[in-house]
Amino acid sequence: MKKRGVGLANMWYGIGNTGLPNPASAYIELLDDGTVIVLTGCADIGQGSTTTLAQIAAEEMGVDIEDVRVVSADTGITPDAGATSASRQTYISGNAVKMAAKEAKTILVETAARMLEVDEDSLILEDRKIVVKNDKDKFVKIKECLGKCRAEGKLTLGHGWFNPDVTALNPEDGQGKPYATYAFATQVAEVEVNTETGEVKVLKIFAAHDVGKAINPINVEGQIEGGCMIGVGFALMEQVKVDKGNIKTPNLATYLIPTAMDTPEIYPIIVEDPEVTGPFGAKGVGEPALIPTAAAIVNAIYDAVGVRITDLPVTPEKLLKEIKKERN
Amino acid sequence: MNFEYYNPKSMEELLNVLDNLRNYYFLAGGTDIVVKMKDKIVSPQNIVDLNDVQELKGISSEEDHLNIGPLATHTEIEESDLVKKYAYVLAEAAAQVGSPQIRNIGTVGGNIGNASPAADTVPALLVLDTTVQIESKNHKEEKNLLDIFKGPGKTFLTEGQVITKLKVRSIKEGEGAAFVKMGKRKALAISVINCAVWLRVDKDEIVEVRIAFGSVAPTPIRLLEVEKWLKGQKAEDDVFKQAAQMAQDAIKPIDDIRSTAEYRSTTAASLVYQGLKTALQRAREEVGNE
Amino acid sequence: MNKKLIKFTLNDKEYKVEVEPQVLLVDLIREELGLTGTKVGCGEGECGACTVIMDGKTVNSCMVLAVTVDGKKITTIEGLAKGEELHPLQKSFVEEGAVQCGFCTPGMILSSKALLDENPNPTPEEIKKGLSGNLCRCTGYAKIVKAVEKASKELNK
Amino acid sequence: MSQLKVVGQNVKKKDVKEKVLGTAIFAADIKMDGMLYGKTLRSKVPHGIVKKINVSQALELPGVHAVLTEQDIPGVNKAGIIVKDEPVLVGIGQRIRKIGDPLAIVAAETEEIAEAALDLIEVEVEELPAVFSPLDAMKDDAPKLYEKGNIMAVRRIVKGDVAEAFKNCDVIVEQDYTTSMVEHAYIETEAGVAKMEGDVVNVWVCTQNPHYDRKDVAYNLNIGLNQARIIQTTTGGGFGGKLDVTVHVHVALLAKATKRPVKMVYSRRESISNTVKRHPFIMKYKTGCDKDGKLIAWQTEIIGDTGAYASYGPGTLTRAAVHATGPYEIPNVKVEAYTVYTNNPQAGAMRGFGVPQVAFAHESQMNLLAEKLGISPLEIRMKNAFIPGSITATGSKLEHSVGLKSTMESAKQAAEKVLGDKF
Repeated sequence: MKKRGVGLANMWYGIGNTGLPNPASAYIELLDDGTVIVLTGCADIGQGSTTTLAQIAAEEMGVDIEDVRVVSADTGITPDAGATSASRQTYISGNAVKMAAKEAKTILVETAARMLEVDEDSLILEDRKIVVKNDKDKFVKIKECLGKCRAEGKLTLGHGWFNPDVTALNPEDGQGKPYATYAFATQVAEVEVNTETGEVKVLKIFAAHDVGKAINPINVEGQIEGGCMIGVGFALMEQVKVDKGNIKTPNLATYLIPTAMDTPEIYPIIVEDPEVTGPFGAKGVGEPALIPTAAAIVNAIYDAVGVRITDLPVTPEKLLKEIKKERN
Repeated sequence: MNFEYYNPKSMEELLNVLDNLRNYYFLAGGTDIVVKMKDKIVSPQNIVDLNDVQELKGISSEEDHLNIGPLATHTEIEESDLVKKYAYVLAEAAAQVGSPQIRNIGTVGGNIGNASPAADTVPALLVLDTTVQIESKNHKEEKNLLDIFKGPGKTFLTEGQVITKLKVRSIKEGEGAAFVKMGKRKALAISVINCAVWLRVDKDEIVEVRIAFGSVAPTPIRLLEVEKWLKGQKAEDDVFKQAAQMAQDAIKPIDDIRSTAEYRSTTAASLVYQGLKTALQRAREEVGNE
Repeated sequence: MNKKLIKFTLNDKEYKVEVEPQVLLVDLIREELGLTGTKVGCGEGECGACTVIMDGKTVNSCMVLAVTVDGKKITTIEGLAKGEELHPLQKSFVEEGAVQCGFCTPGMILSSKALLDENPNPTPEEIKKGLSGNLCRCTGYAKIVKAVEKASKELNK
Repeated sequence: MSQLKVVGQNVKKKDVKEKVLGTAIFAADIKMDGMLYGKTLRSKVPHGIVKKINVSQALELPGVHAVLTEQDIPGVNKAGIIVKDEPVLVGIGQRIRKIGDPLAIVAAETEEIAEAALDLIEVEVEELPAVFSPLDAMKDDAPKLYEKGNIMAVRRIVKGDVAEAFKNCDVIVEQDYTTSMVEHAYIETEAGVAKMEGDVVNVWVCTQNPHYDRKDVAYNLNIGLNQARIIQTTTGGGFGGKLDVTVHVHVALLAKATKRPVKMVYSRRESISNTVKRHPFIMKYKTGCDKDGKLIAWQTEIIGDTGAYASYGPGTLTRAAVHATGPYEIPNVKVEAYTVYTNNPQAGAMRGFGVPQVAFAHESQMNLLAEKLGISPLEIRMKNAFIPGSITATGSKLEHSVGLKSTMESAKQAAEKVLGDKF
């Protein structure tokens, strides 16, 4: 017989290393033609940090995304941005890039203010222009302004670094401020359990994540969907089997991860509760995406068949045994 | 990997090559042998590539059976109109093998030759009472498929012999069949246990039945005792449940990396029950409705 | 070693090469011919990163001996775009966010292409089945399935 | 604030075109003139002392350009993210702590020759008793992997008085939980190429942290940090598994020794067998609340098997401890988290970093409590959820951006739209 159930789980996740300094830095250069180079140590491993950082730079500099080139993760060229881990790069490197951009544009704004004969405070950068906030017809193109800067012998460079505001944890009682900000999430899973075989099929996952601000919504969704599937694997099938220190599952035929056919329908939901210290309000999403998934699935299995598994993964063998016990 | 490579272009050439060669492995789809060579599980001196021997290919029908070339790929079987009509249980099993890429080159003959206890197509072939034609240079014989498996990875075929044809009994009116598989995930999964069922009914009576299992013994097996008991019984739920229990008692599976003996025993009953039910339902439909 | 001369078509170009019989198709493509878009993720036919299309069907090139492709037609990821213009599948993978690390991407796109060539209007379930031999650890597959749906619409226009 | 123009947009990934064209260069795709191929000889025993390593036969094999052992390392012969406890190569007289510990590295003209050379290296190891369960490893009489013992680190978090508080609870649930060891299974295995340029060693490698790798390469080669250049290649997934050094120092040593570019690509088996994993956890949970479902006391003990070397172990267990209570405000909390060495494969960082394990436990506890109270799982969470102003177990005040109630509402609404009323 097939029985369905629904389960819910929450999570929280501190962004950045726990109670440790973990700074990141970045350089920015605004070139003569109005294009931008960002130098950052931040390693993009597919999650899309290069793109996110480019968006932050473009927004801050008032240029188009196409105008920004990010050179990343080369210790011969780029400054240290720390690890791509702890869901920290959007928040920490994002802030570093934003600060670098801010510094690079100060010369520009100062020059433009003189060109337009207005206060520096009245200017904003957008659409490759330096614009008077309350009178958008009044502007100077960034490229023209750069010409003026160069004529005056001024370069437009910026450096930024950011270290989250944390304190070390007291070794005795663990008290302290381990993170500057936290991501939060709730996931709901619907499962179908075959009570004759113990097989679990995850049908749907509703994954709501508070990311502060989604710099790139489609990439945030991608993180959520991918995370959920690592969570499904963690919940139902993944297990490195070790016998006396020897791994018995050394290939992808014995260590199984979910295939396309194992995927449920995933509904990523972006919640934006802005983080005031984050770049444009952003926090992080990489790791949070998978954290509540297994718990939601286990709770859904309980809802379906009244059996609570406390040892992951929930293999059909394990579940069927418990279902039978429950029956007797 | 270090071997001599032979690719005969005809059956005659193939049989000549085999007649003179020792310590060789066949190359059909290669999905098994190439990996085994890479991992140094086997190190053959010679590889005989069968892919250019046209006589080993193709699917055709005769009055009461299909002739399937051992080099037919799982995809060809899955998509063949003849198989879908007269041996649909085999098409279902072939569709469950590995992944599209593996089905595209992996062959039914290879699936037999590897003698994997977990092969998906074999139980389906067994319940369709498949006969294999085996040839060597001066000899040709036919054997029931069940009689060629010796143990895990081993067949009774000797050097010089090659499977040249599968004769697969067609499913006729009043007959139905089903294939059920348990894997650890929905694709790219080697069977934890698989089961094929075929039966013929006359009104409410089971006239004939065949049940085969994979992954519960050193070779794919038939449940001859259970089949015997079922013969003449009424085709109804209670009987199927009893048969399922008998099947569970009849098999002696083991623990391995994929699952436990206990789990295989328990689910065997469920598979047989499910298989019988589905097969019956299909027997009562018209042939070719699948 | 007894090298064998093989002739085959790769991305619409004729090739004649001498190969030792133990050379794998993936090594021929990557090492000898320098087309590194075809990836090796497991070497055992489990991940699909090395997928190429051979005579219209996808195969894991890590399990195919190069010597056996004599007379066959092979397509790798490098054979899809026409100059600067991306294939509709490549375009939809870009637009739908179906690419993260990119390592499975060439194989995914080729499996998608073979699927759409045979079945121009697949359902999401058929797409999942068509891609079931290609593992992806980053995306959770959702956006990949969407990208294939989108390309199918584009190709049917 | 003016309207955002680029932030918040579905901008196409900067590197995506190369990836769909197949022209993105991953480390394994790199080919250089004169490039050699590296392979690693590894321990087959989980615990022992190396007595002998004889490389002379391997060196004589035609096509072999270098066979290096611990004696050939000019620098510290140490790696490790948090604690430098991991040998780059285990030398004679030194200790093997897991199956797969590297003993020698070879550079040769082809991968096949390099592999053949590995077979020619003679190794003798005196085996030592080994320990594979963290619970056993914590016992006084367990075989010790390190002089200071097998308990690598203990993290304690104490808020209020749990012992006293449990007396006042109306409902208490106690339950143990365990989780499995998990593999990252990125589709790209570890790979890198090193090449000397003047006195600088360049290493092209898939990595999550080039600046960290630089230190391990420089300190082991005994060169300045400015002489080690790490260039991240397009990286085929990481999930925490590409934070530790794998091929990095080995290719750099071989490139320096041979004065030729050297490439190493791990096979899938080598990758799964030898790189870090998600920590398997053993967790004890005791949770109590009042009759309204308000959490009063929370006690958790976590034991994480970090295997032979620390990697990110202490960081993982610290994070797990901090997150052990879930996103709920509780006046009385006691958490103890142990990072324990065993002769198992080493565990390190993996996406979630100890939190997926504790989330499984704390979210099971919440449901158990709700059931005992006869309220819904959502209700008990709503009652205890962090809000702005909440104080965590480490005593920090959450000031802003605490969207938990919103995520609960949003998930509920989305699920109800599809599934109907389930809450």
